[in-house]
Amino acid sequence: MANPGSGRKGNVVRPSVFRGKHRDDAPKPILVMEEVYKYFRRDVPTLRNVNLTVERGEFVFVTGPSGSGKSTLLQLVYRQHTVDSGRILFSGRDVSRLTDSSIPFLRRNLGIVFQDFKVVPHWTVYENVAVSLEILGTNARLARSRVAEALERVGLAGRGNERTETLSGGEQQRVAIARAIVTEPALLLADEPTGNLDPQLAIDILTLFEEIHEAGTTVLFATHDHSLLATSPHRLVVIDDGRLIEASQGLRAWSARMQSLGASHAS
Amino acid sequence: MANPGSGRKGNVVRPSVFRGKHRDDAPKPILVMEEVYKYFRRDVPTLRNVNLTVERGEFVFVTGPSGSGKSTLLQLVYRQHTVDSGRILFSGRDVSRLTDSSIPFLRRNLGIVFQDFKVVPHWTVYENVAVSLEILGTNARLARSRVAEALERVGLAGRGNERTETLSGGEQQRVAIARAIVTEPALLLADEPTGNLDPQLAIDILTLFEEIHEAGTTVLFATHDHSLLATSPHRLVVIDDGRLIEASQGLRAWSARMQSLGASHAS
Amino acid sequence: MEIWSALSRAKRGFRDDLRLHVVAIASLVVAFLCLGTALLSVENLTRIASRWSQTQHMTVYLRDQAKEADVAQLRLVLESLGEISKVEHISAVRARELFAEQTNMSSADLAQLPTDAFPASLELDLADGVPSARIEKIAARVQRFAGVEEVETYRSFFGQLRSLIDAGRSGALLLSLLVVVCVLAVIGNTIRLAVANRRREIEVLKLCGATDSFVRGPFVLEGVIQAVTASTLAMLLLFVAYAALHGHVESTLTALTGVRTVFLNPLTVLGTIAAAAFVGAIGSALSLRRYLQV
Amino acid sequence: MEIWSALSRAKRGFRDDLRLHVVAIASLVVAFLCLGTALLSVENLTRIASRWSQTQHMTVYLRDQAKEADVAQLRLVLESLGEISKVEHISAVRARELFAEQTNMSSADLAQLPTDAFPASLELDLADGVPSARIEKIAARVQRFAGVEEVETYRSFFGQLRSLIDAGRSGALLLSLLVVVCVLAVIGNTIRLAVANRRREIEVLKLCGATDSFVRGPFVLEGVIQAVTASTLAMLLLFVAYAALHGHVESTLTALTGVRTVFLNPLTVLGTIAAAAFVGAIGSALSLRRYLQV
Ligand SMILES: Nc1ncnc2c1ncn2[C@@H]1O[C@H](COP(=O)(O)OP(=O)(O)OP(=O)(O)O)[C@@H](O)[C@H]1O
Ligand SMILES: Nc1ncnc2c1ncn2[C@@H]1O[C@H](COP(=O)(O)OP(=O)(O)OP(=O)(O)O)[C@@H](O)[C@H]1O
Ligand SMILES: [Mg+2]
Ligand SMILES: [Mg+2]
Repeated sequence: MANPGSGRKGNVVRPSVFRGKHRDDAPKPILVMEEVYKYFRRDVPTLRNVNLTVERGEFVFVTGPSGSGKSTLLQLVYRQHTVDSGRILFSGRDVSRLTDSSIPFLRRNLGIVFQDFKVVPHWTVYENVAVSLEILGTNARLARSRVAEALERVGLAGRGNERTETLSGGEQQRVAIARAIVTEPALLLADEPTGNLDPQLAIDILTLFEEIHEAGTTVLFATHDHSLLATSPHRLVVIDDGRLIEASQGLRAWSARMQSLGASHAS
Repeated sequence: MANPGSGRKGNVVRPSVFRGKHRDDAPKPILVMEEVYKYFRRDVPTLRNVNLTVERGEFVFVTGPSGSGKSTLLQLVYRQHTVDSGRILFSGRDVSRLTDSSIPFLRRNLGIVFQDFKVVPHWTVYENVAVSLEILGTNARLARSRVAEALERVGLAGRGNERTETLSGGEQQRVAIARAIVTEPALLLADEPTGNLDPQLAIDILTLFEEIHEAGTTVLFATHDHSLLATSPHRLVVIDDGRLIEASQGLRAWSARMQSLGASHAS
Repeated sequence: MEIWSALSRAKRGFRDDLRLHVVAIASLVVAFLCLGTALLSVENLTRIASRWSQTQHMTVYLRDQAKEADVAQLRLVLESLGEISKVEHISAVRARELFAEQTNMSSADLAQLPTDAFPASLELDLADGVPSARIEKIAARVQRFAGVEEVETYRSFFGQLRSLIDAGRSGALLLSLLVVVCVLAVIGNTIRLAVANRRREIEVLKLCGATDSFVRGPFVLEGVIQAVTASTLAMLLLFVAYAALHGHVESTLTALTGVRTVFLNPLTVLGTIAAAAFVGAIGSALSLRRYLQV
Repeated sequence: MEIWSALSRAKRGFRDDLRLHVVAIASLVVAFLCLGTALLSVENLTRIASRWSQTQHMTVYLRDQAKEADVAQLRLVLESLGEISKVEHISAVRARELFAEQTNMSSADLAQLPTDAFPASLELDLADGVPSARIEKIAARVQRFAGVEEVETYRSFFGQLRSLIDAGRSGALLLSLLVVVCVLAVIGNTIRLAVANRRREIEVLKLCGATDSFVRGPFVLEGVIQAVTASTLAMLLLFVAYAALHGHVESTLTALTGVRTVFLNPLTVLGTIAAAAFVGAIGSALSLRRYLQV
């Protein structure tokens, strides 16, 4: 199951653009950012000179203070925004040079957990999760069993028929997670997926992401939650003041740095 | 400044219903819940037999697993929902027996940070914070200075003119906090106000709430964040399986209990 | 105080969704233009109806044996009546000729008709505004003169004509009503759209302790402003169109109907605008109800 | 496959906002009813116009010195022409009488008019459908006969009458156009409302990798379904109203205009419904554009 192109994806329609091209030379990284700059205001770049290479099958934490650009980084990958300079390669393809009509095919290879969930409040839980399979054209029977499985994995088994707006904050967040994982994407982008969950559930969800990672999916996990970072052995990158810092020396060194930064921030 | 009715509230219009009545006997609790039951599904109560007394000037943490009913508890106070049995007294008045037309006057005495922020995306940051003063009829000049002050306290000084939807998750959460505190309410209800903030900023916000609390405001703070609970000396109540448990024996005992509960939950 | 807040929030609403408001006003202008056209038709048809209902005619059929003197005397009497504006004598021969002209009948066929089918007659034109009761009285009196066979007052024909014009008028009225419903629907939908777009805003206001009237204020104002702007624009456009077309067709129209066309009277125009404002306000207030339950 | 998904999502859309859709369809029914009424007026006015344009008249004024024989010969010639359905001779005296009748002039005043103001004439009724070129040709030929002073073809009068009816018809057409614009506005706004209400849904679909056409599918379907339902209902209602009113006014109307009223022809009805479907689809697709930029 180490190859994300294999497995249960028989019913998943993926355009050849994003598949197979690099099957032979599997070590080619799934995501490469080269000298990425993003300006929302003319003078202050939100991201400056970001270089990041994520290999196939890696698990990368992204952290940093509020407003540092974590969400922006992920949004650049799924073309919610475009880079102002530099380039982003997904499976070797330059994301910022995709035409409008091929963006959907990029997104079908991604599983995205949005920071603000982006669930449809008046849909049922089932509909909210099934929508990403529906887009892929998965047949209804298979979709039903996979949605049920995904809901069970996030601890919402049997709640498929409730209207999503009646769920608690944490439950809605888990619906968003279920929607992202149900398609078994090649790359999972999770933006603060445990912000509304209690510590135990947060660890459960992290464990879930790790299981999915084991099965071959690459994971980019943006979070503030230091207790998650502390317990996991994964690679960690930190965004601060728009710059990306590789915390390869381990969490502790970075954490110390954070504390001092935080103290100056609070002044 | 111990009396929330005094201080800078000269411009705040508060109906006599919620003010003064108990000025003489100040020790009367600001919030009392008596045998509160709330059913969203016929068979399983979301809250069962909840009894809680919050004295004027107290700081109370509410915690519990995802979906346990923390938000529901707060929503019952500001009459988003009504109790199914039992009663809730705010300043001695039964909240569930208020007429529709007096609910606004109840809410004007509260500062509410919603779990999903409830900011208006196409308004500017300034407009989102000023709205609660506008409702109170505060004059424009005073409003400007108080909004500026509130924004500074949450670390968003000088960002009043940005459209709120362009802010990061954590920044939007801080806009919601600024809106809740700008009116200097008698009771502050904060539902997971640090879910999207980095640890340092979370502590800063907690400190802010503690300052406001010092100035005489009663605070009800629902959170998952155990690091916040660990560092604060405040009273802690736990909701689990719809029941409210007073964690008077200290955090540690409860935390141990949580761990075992969490383990069984994850099975 | 509250009105100022409502005004400034209404301004903010226009600013935030200018395009929507422009579309809304444009469609309202069209709707009001339809309404104005329908009202204009009703007004002018009413005038034609009242004019035509006054033009009346009566025929006094004479006996074959009627003496010349009797007829002359009757003529004199009739001409002396204020209600009768003109008297014409049609001989039996002329009546037969006229019938032939009207029916396009061959003279052979005509010859086969009995002679008493074409009696001589006096054709009377009645003055304007003679009530039908008076006409019946005159008819009854004339009936008693020597030489008079029968008096025809054409009640049924004029009744028919009047009912036709009435039908036209009520058609136009029905159309106006339809248009009013359409205007209501357009206003209603526009406001629903504006309200639905600002659901979040309303929710926030309510949760921060705003009263229903505080929330409603700017929406009602926006509804009124839209409706008044649109109806005023529509009335102006209608007047321009009326003035432009008027010169072209007025003379022919007057010749045919005997009535000069007029534009809507100023009271109707003002009334329409006022009604629009009212509907705009009520429509807004009603559309909000659903979202105020927070 | 995709069409089924679109259908099931459209069904979900109707389910989620049933009330909105009912309101939308209701206002569309009203709009289409207006359109149908306008079309009906245009159709019937057109028929009256074409009928009246065929009824024509010509007058041949005779010289005072015209010989009886010449006139009789001319009459014979004219009567032999297929284009002329009837010939009537009006003597100078009768012409004076007729004028007096028409103008209500006193005989004293009448006596002062010059004798040559009232020439004898032949009044010709023309058969239906004679082209005006042919009429002019006849007029030119008649002109050359002995005893003919002048030939009047009433081009200007019939021209005027036709232009009046044309004005009425183009008024009704203009109204139809207005109504079409109104219908477009109502459909447009309704769809915008539906789309704005489902902004979040569209955003989610786009972010999960749906193509624009996948997102558009159910909205276009909903637009078509609404427009077709509404226009069909409106046509049915219009027919019921027509059938109900028809009996009451038909006879008078026919007597006055010489034309039987008809309902819209089936092709027009089908065309309207098809156009509605088209507009519904295009309107939906266009309203979506703004929200597809995610
Ligand atoms: N569309 C936008 N237009 C303008 N500014 C934007 C936009 N999106 C983000 N920003 C700004 O860019 C900065 C980084 O935003 P981003 O959402 O990436 O932060 P973040 O690291 O995700 O923060 P948080 O932890 O609070 O979610 C913020 O200051 C925000 O105001
Ligand atoms: N309006 C509603 N209708 C039906 N069920 C509801 C409604 N609101 C809440 N619930 C249910 O009540 C339970 C408690 O919800 P609540 O939002 O109070 O949880 P919470 O403790 O705030 O959880 P979280 O930490 O995830 O925000 C949930 O299971 C939720 O599905
Ligand atoms: Mg973010
Ligand atoms: Mg909650």
